[in-house]
Amino acid sequence: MNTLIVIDSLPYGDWRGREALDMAFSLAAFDRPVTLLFRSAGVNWLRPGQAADQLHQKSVERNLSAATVFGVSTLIADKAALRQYRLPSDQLPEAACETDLTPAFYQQFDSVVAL
Amino acid sequence: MNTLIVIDSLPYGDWRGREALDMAFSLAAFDRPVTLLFRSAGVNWLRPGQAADQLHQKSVERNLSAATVFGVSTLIADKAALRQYRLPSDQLPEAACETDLTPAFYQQFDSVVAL
Amino acid sequence: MLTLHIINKAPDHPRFSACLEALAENDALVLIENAVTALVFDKLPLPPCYALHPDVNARALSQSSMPGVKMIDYPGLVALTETHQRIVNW
Amino acid sequence: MLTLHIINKAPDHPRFSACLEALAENDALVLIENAVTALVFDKLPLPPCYALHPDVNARALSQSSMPGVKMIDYPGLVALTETHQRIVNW
Amino acid sequence: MTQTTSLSYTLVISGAPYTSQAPQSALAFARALVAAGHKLDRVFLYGDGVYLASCLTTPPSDELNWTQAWSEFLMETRTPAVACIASALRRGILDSAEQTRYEQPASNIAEPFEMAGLGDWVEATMSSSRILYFLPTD
Amino acid sequence: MTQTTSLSYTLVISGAPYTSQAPQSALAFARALVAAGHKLDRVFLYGDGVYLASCLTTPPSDELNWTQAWSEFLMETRTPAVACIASALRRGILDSAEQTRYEQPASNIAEPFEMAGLGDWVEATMSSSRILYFLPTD
Repeated sequence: MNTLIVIDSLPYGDWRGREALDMAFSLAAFDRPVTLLFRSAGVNWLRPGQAADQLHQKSVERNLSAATVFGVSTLIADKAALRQYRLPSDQLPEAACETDLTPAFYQQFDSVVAL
Repeated sequence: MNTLIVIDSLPYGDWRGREALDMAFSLAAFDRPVTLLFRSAGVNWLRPGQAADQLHQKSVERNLSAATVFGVSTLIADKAALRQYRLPSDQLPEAACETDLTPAFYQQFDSVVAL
Repeated sequence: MLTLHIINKAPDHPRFSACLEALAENDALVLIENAVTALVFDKLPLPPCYALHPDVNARALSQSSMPGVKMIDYPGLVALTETHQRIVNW
Repeated sequence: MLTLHIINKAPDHPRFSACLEALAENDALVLIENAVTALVFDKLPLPPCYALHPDVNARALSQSSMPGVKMIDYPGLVALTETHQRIVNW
Repeated sequence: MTQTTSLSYTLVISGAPYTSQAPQSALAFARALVAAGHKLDRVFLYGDGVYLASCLTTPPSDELNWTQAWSEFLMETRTPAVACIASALRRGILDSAEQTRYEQPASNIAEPFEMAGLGDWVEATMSSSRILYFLPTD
Repeated sequence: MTQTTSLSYTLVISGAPYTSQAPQSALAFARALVAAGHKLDRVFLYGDGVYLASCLTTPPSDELNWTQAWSEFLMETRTPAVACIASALRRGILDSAEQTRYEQPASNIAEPFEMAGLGDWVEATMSSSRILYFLPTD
């Protein structure tokens, strides 16, 4: 049972992505295989150098850096969205890889969850 | 002080348009001039024959028919959106007219409010 | 595995196109809530799909049905979840 | 009357294009919250505008500034509301 | 349609009553599900969905009270329903245990909703035959 | 910047704390406004914005409590703040008068927020020099 958790909203504008991340961490805590997909505007979660303290929020970049520690094995970025938001591949976190979002991509997962 | 209240979300999916309509009715109740604009997906508020009882909601079509009674003088529909949602002009309520949304259109109003 | 895709977003929402891109051959697509306005949305490459009748009726779109779109009610939606083991909500 | 337009929606939100269409010559536009990602959004015809620095910083876009985009902080936004009698929030 | 096997379902609701249609669609689906002879294992409120569990919801008398409609359905069908505790605390939905723990002046969770962690959702992903998500509109 | 004339403002908040950034942006703007010597006539919570007024909001201790931050600012600056009563009742935000009227088990409005009708907003459109809307994200 391999679950794909999708984050497709921008960081800091609302709590939706954070609550999706919590789902991923919970699956990992129970040793369930989980992959995170950053789709559409969600790729902005992967941008380096976020300074959220001025918004009095915690940095989602820091939350995300805990993903592999918590056992979320793979971070995947929507390749088309990276181009759309001008985020160069070499700026992505080490754990992240790019992919084209085809039907075959989604079919690798038993379950796909996007809030 | 002429206010334009904008409804640009679909009916029934959430309460945003209803609460915008309440603002228009309140202005009218205090004898303030108010115009309603149905923009983008909001033009779907103007479609005739809505049967919302199966959703256990009140019909926004009926709410809207009270607009002129309450003193909301003008209903305006976004012409481009009518085409985009295939809503023919002859199906619009009598009180409604179409317009192109140019900067000059908005400048007729002292205040523009969209929730 | 045959997948049932259920979408509730309006056709101009970014998730709508993401959903269409994820459809595999023989997958089923159901339009519910705001997504039923895809029945009239211009220039949308809407594949054969189902639309939830109570949502279609509320939005006065029952006259707008297109070839390839089947109307279903809630029991029909339940039936689709019986025959599809994998369900993705958009 | 000179108008200050303030938008908080992402560039792929339908309201973003509606806002751009409503801009008159000499109107001012301020990007706040999610709208600051317009600084990097591909193929957007972004006119000269202001962007709210705390929102830009949080989203790590301060290196992405474009010619024609001025960074402002909250006192700067207050100052713009002083000099513009008409304000439209998008 | 002839019912061959009965399935078990978990419904996750992550849209709020007036910001989305999620609680309404989920209730219509849940009724059809039970009518078709299936088992509704549980309802899980997450994110803004937890607002559905507020017993203080007071709509005008000519509008349906979605919290009350859900409560009645859940009690009639003896279906367990939980609100994610992390989502609920942030949004001001408390049961009496959390009220006491955080020294708050009141609790406001409607019967028969209870508080639980995301572990309940993880458990559902393993044990229910189907999980459906009723999501925000936007 | 030299301040020539002092203006009066009304801020309308129609986005909820965790569904939008509206309460946060509005507070930062309000602080800057007052620091610049302007008058904040009132804060008006509308639609999902009324969720900001819940005194039961209980975020984790390492996160800012936006309801509390707003309450403190409002009291320090003696700024009137009202929640639209129609929006609030639907969303389960009650003061003690509404609790009594509707025979509800509790009230949950945070000090110093009060309930008022849309008439207060109409009044603001006539009396404040500027009105700004802090809107939902979607």
